Amino acid sequence: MRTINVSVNGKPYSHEVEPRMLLTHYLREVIGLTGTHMGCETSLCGACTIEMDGKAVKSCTIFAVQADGASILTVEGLAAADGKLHPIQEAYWNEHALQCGFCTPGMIMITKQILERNPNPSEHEIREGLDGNLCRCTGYQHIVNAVKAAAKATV
Amino acid sequence: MKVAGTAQLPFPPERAYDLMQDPAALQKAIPGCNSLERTGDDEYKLSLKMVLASLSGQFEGKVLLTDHNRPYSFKMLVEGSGKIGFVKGEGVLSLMLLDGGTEVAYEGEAQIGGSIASVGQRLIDTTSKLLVKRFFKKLAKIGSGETDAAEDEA
Amino acid sequence: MATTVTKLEKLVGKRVRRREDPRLITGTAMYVEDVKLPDLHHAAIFRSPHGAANIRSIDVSKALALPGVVAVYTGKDILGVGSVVCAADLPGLRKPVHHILAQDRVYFVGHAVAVVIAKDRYIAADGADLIEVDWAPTQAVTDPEKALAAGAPAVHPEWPDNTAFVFDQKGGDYAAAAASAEVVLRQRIISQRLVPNAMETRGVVADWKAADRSLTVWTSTQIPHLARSILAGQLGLDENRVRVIAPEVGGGFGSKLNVYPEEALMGFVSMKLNKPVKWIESRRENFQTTIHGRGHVDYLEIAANRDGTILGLKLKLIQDLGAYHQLLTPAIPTLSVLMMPGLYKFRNIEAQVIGVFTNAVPTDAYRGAGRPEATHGIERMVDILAAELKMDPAELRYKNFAGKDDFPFLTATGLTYDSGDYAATLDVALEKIDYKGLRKEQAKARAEGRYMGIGISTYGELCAFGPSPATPAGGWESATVKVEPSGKVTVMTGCSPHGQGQETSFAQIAADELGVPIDDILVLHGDTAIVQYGIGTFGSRNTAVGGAALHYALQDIRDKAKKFGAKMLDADAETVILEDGHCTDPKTGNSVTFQQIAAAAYRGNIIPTGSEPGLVATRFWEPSNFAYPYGAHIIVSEVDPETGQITIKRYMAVDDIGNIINPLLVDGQLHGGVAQGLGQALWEHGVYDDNGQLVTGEFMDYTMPRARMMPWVESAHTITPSPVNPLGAKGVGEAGTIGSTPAMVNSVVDALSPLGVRHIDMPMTSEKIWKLIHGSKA
Amino acid sequence: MIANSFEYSAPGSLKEALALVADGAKPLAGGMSLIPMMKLRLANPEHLVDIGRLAELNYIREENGSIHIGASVTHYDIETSPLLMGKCPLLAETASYIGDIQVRNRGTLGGSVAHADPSADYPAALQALEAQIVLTSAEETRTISAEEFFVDTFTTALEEGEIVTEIIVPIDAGLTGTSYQKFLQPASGFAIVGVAARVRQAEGKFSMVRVGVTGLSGNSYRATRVEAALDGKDANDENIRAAAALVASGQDSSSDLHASAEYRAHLAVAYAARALRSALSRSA
Repeated sequence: MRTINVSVNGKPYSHEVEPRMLLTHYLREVIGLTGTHMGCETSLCGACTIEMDGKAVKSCTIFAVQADGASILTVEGLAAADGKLHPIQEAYWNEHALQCGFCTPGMIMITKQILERNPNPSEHEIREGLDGNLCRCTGYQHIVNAVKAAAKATV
Repeated sequence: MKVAGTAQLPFPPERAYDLMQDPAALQKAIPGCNSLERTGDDEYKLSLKMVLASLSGQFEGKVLLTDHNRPYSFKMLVEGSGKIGFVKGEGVLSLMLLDGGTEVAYEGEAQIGGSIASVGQRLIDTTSKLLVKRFFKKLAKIGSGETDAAEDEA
Repeated sequence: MATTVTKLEKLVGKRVRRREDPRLITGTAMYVEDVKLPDLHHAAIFRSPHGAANIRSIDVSKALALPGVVAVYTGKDILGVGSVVCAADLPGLRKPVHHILAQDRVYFVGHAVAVVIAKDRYIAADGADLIEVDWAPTQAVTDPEKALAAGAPAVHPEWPDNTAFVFDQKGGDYAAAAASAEVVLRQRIISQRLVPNAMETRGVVADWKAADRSLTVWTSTQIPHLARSILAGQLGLDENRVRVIAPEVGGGFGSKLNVYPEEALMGFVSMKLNKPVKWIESRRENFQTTIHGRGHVDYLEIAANRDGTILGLKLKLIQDLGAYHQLLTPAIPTLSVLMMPGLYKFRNIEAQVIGVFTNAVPTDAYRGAGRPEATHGIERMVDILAAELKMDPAELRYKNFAGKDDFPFLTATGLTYDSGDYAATLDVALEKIDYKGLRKEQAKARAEGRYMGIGISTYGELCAFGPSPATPAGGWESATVKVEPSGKVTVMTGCSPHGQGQETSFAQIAADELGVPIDDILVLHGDTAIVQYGIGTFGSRNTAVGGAALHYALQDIRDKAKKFGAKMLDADAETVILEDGHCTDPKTGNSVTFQQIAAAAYRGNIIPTGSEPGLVATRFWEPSNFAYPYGAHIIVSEVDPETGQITIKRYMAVDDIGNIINPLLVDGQLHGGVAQGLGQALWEHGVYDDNGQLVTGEFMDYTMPRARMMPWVESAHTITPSPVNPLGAKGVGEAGTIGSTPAMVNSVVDALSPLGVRHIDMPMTSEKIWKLIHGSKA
Repeated sequence: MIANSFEYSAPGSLKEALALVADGAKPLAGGMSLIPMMKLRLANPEHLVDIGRLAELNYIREENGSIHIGASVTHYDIETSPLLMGKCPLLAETASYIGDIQVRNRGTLGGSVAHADPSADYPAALQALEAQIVLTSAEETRTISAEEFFVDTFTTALEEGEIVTEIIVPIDAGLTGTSYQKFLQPASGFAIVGVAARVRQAEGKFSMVRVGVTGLSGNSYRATRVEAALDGKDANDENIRAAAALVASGQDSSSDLHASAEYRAHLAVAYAARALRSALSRSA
C-alpha cells in the first residue's frame, strides 16, 4: 500500500492504495465519483478520459499511484458550484450529442482539451481530436455539432 | 496460422539433424526453455518462460518428434499452455546440404489461443518469426561449439 | 371559475432537447457498475480459453485458499438453477441445454466455467486466475458451411450434423417464375458476424434478502420484466418477489435483449452467500460472451425479365447460430426471410434457412436483427440485375416498387406493408443528391481513371414489434399515467429505453395531450417494482407500440378528467373541452385547470356518477400489424486504386418513418444506425479462427467506427403515417443500419464496375479492394 | 481487467531509479504500452520504477548542433515543441501520428523507443534521422545509433540495468525536407506501414536521402536500397517511383489479420513514394 495525495475537482484527498489500483477505480470506488466510466481494457475507448494536470488522459491506463500529487478534473467538476453547466455540457445537451450517455463524460472531457488547444476547430480537426473516444450510439455527427457549438459558446 | 520459412546452420545436415533430436541442445536453443525432459520415445516434457518486451508467461507442454528420416526430415509437434494462453504447432522440418552447411526449411501450422490470441493478432506473426530466428541462431552457436555463447537474450 | 387560458406550445414534432441528459452530462447517472450496497461482494468468472474441450477436472483449491476469496462455484454447484432460456421456437428445433456454468464440456471460447467470489474485485480477479482446469481440447468448428460438411466435428455430440433446424417458406411459385424468366442470376452473399459492442458492457448486481425471500437484481438489460420472469423461473422464486432494475443502460443494440447466464448466476451466488454480489463484464468478456449479430451465408437467386421486371427471389440462408440458442437466436434468420422481397412487388419467393451450430458465442438480435441481412440481399441482387441488364439501378427500382396505391400491400412472404410511397422517397433522395449530375461527374471521373461510385439502397423494414402471435413473448406494450393530486404527471412505460430518449418523447406526447408543462411530467421505466409489466425496447418499437399504449392511457386520463371537470363545472361531460390544461364548458366559458381536477379527483368529495376517486390509467396495447418504415440511402464514394482505401464523398439519407415525435431524436437514431451499418460494410468483423479463437476479440483488432471514419450524413424525410397505431409513427431505431450497408457496398461495386466487379463481400477492407483492383489488372 | 500485484517506486532522481533498475525493477514511463498488457495479465512485472516523472529526463534542448530529448518527454510535447517543429519537424510530425490526444499527452518518447513495438511510429523517423539513443545504467552511459538500437521485434540493444535516457536527433540544414506517411490499422491506430523520408536536394538532384520504415516487418529499418537508388539522381517523380519500389526488398514482410505480407509490401512501396514525394516538396 502507498499513500497518495491528489486534488480532485479542487478538493484534496489522501488515501492508501494498492499500487495496482487503476486511477479510474480510485476515482470511482474510493472517492465515489462514478461519472468516469471504463469501457475497455486496451486504452482504446476513451470513456475514462479525465484531466490530469491540465491534460486529457485515459484514467484506465494510469495507476492511482502515478497520480500522486496531481490535480485531477473529472466530469463531475465541470459544472459551477451553483449547478450552472459548463458550456460544453450545455452544447452536448442542446445538440443531442449523447444517447446512452456512457461515453459522454469522456467525450466531454476530450472536447475540453480539443477546444483549449484549438478554440475554433474545423470539422476535420474535431473528428481527429475525438479519435481516442468511441461512441456506439450517435454516429458522432451530433458530437461534432456539439464541439462546434461549444467552440462558439466559449470563444 | 501457417508457419513457414528457412534457416541456415553452419554445419552439415547430419549434425543439424542430431542436434535437433538432442534434448540438451534443444533445451538451450528453445527461447526461454527451463527444462526439457524425456518422457518417452520421441516425447519430451517442456517448460519455458517466454519473455518478450513487457510480455511474459510461463508455459508447460510437450514436444513430440516423429517421422524420422535422418538427415533429411522429421516432424515436430509442440504444445504448450499457460495462464496467458496456449500454443500448438505442428510442422515438418526438411534439411538440405547447402554450401557445406544446412538449410532447414520448416513448414507447418500453429494454433494460438487464450489471452494472447485475443489481443495479439498484429504481433503473432512477427513474434513467432522472432522466436524461430532465435532458436536457429542459438542452435547454430551450439552446433559450432560456441556453447558458452551468451545466454539467450530473452 | 372563468380563467384566461394560455395556449401551451404543442411539443410533438419539435426538436425538444432531452430530459435525460442533465444526469448524463454531469456524470451523476447511475449504471449497474455504480451500484454500491453494504457488504457488496464481487464476482469474477473463469472462462474457457478453448473453442471445444472436455473438462477432465477443475481444481479450485488455490483460488479458495487465497485470502479474501469467499467462495468458488463450478458446474456441479448450479445444477439446481434453470438453464438459459430460448423463447423462440420453430418446428423441429433442437435446443441444447445451456447451463449457467459449463458441465463436463465447453462449447466456445468464453464459456463460463467457474465463478469466484471475493470481498474485493481485485481479489476476485486474482482468484479466477488461480483456477486450474485439466482440459482435453477437441476439434472446434466455427465456419457454418464447414460445420455442415460431412465429417465436420460435432458441436453437440448428440447432433453430428450440426443442424439446429431447417426452415422453409414459399410464396407464389418461384420455380415456375425462374423457368419463365429471361434472366436468372445467382450470388453468394455474406453478412459477417458482428460484435454489438455497447459502450457499457453488461453487469449484474444481485441482492438476496432471505428473510423476505426476495431478490433484487440490477442488470444492464433492454427487457427488465422478461428478465424477471425468466430469473424467477430459473431460480425457483416467486415472480413478485424478484425485482429487476435496469438502471441507466449504456447501449444495447439488441445485445441486452437477452437474459444471460450471469444474471441467474449472480442470483444464485447471492442466495448462497446471503450477500449482495456484483459482476461487471470486461470488454474481453463482452466480445467473447455477449451475443454477436448477423452471421449469414446467403445463396441468392433472382429471376427477371429483360425489361427489368423482377419475377422472383430464391434464398438459401445458412445461419451461424453459435453453440447455443440465446433468447431469440433461431428466430432472427426467419425475419430475413420475411423481408427478403424488400420494397418490390414480385410475387414469387422460395427460402430455406439452415440453422447451424458452431463453436462460437451465439448470434442473436443485433440492431436490425435479420432485416439488414435481408435488405442487403435484395438490394445487392437488384444492383446485380441492373448491371446485367445495363439498366440504371434507380430505374430498375422504380420499375419494381410496390405502387403507392397498392397499400396495404401484401408481400410475397405474407406480410402486409402498412403504408408508403416508395417512388416519392427515392425521388427526393435522387434530387437532393443531384443524381443526374453525379452520373455525369462519374463518367468524367472514369475517363480520368478514377474509381467513383454511386450506390443506392431503397430499404424497407419491419419493425414496431408487433402483434403478439408474431413475437415469442408478447407483442404489446404497456403504459401507466399517474396524475398526482398536485397535477404532476408520472408516466410509466413498459418499454425500457436506454438512450433512445423516451423520457423526452413520451413527455412530449403526455404534455400535449394533458396540456401540462413538460416539466410537470416524469417518465419512469426499467424497474419492475415501479413499472407495470412491459415487454421492453427492441425492434424499433418504443414509439409506435409503447407510445401508442401511452396515447391510449392518456385518453383514459382525459376522459376521466373531463368527467371530473364537468362535475366541477356542473356541465355535461360529453360537451366539455379539455385543452391546454383546462377543462372548459363551451356553454358558459367557465373552466377548471387540470391541476384543480387532479386535486378534486383525490380529495374525492365530488365523484362523477359511475366514476371513482384518483386519476390513474393503465393501458396494455397491441398493434394489429408491424409498421414498415422505408427509405432511400445514396452513397457517393471513391476508391484509391493504389491502396484500395474507400472514401465516402457524400451520404444522403431520405427516410420515411411515419410521423415524427422529436426530429432531434430521430436524427440521432439515424446517424447511429448509419455508423453501425457502415461499420459492417467497411470494417467490423467478428472473426473466429478454425480453432475456435475469437481473433478480433478486443478493440485492438475489431474495428469500431471512429469520428474520423464517419461521413457527414445529409438527411431528409418523407412522411406517410402508419395507419397501424394512433401516433402514425413507424420506427427509426434500426432504419439507418438497414439502409446504409447495401448503399455502401453498391457504391463501391459501382465504382469498380468498369473492372468487371459484380459483388464484394463485407467488410470491404482496403486490402480486399486492392486485391480486386490489382487482380483485375494482373 | 485487473493487473497482478506489484511493487511501485517513484524515485526522486535518475540515480535512484537506475539503482532500482539494476536490481531488476522494470521502468514505467507513460505506461501506454505496458499498463494495458498488465491489465490483461500478459505482462506481470514484480516491481515498477516510475521514471515518467523524473524532471531530469524531461527536456528538449539544442546542444552542439543537435537536439537532445529526454526520455520522459511526451509525444504531445514533441508534437508541439517549437524547437523540434522548427529544426527537426520529422520527429514532431511523427509524434502527431501516434495514438490519440490522450495517448500523446501521456506516452513518452523513451517509453515508446524502449518498447520497440514493430508497428510503432517513432522508429521510422529515428532511422531516417540517424538518431542517437543514449542508454544509461548505474555504471555507465553509452550512445548508439537507432539502427543498432532496434535489434528485432520488441528487442533492443538495452542491456539489463539500462534504460533509455535520451534521444539525439540532428538539426538539418536548409533545403532538407522530411515527411512521415502512415497507413494505419483502423482498429488500433498502429502503423500497418509507416515511412519516414528525409531528403536534401542540390541543383535539382538528391544530395541526401534517408528512408526509415516501420510496420512492414518485425523491426524498423533504414531502406538503404531506396536511398542508394536516389543518391545523386534527378529529384523527380519517376526516380522516386523506381526507388520506392525497392523499399520492401530483402524484408520479411509481416502478415496478420489486418494486412497480408503482400499487401503490406505493396503499401510500403506506395507510402515510401508518398513520403519521398512529400519530403521532396518540402525540401525546396
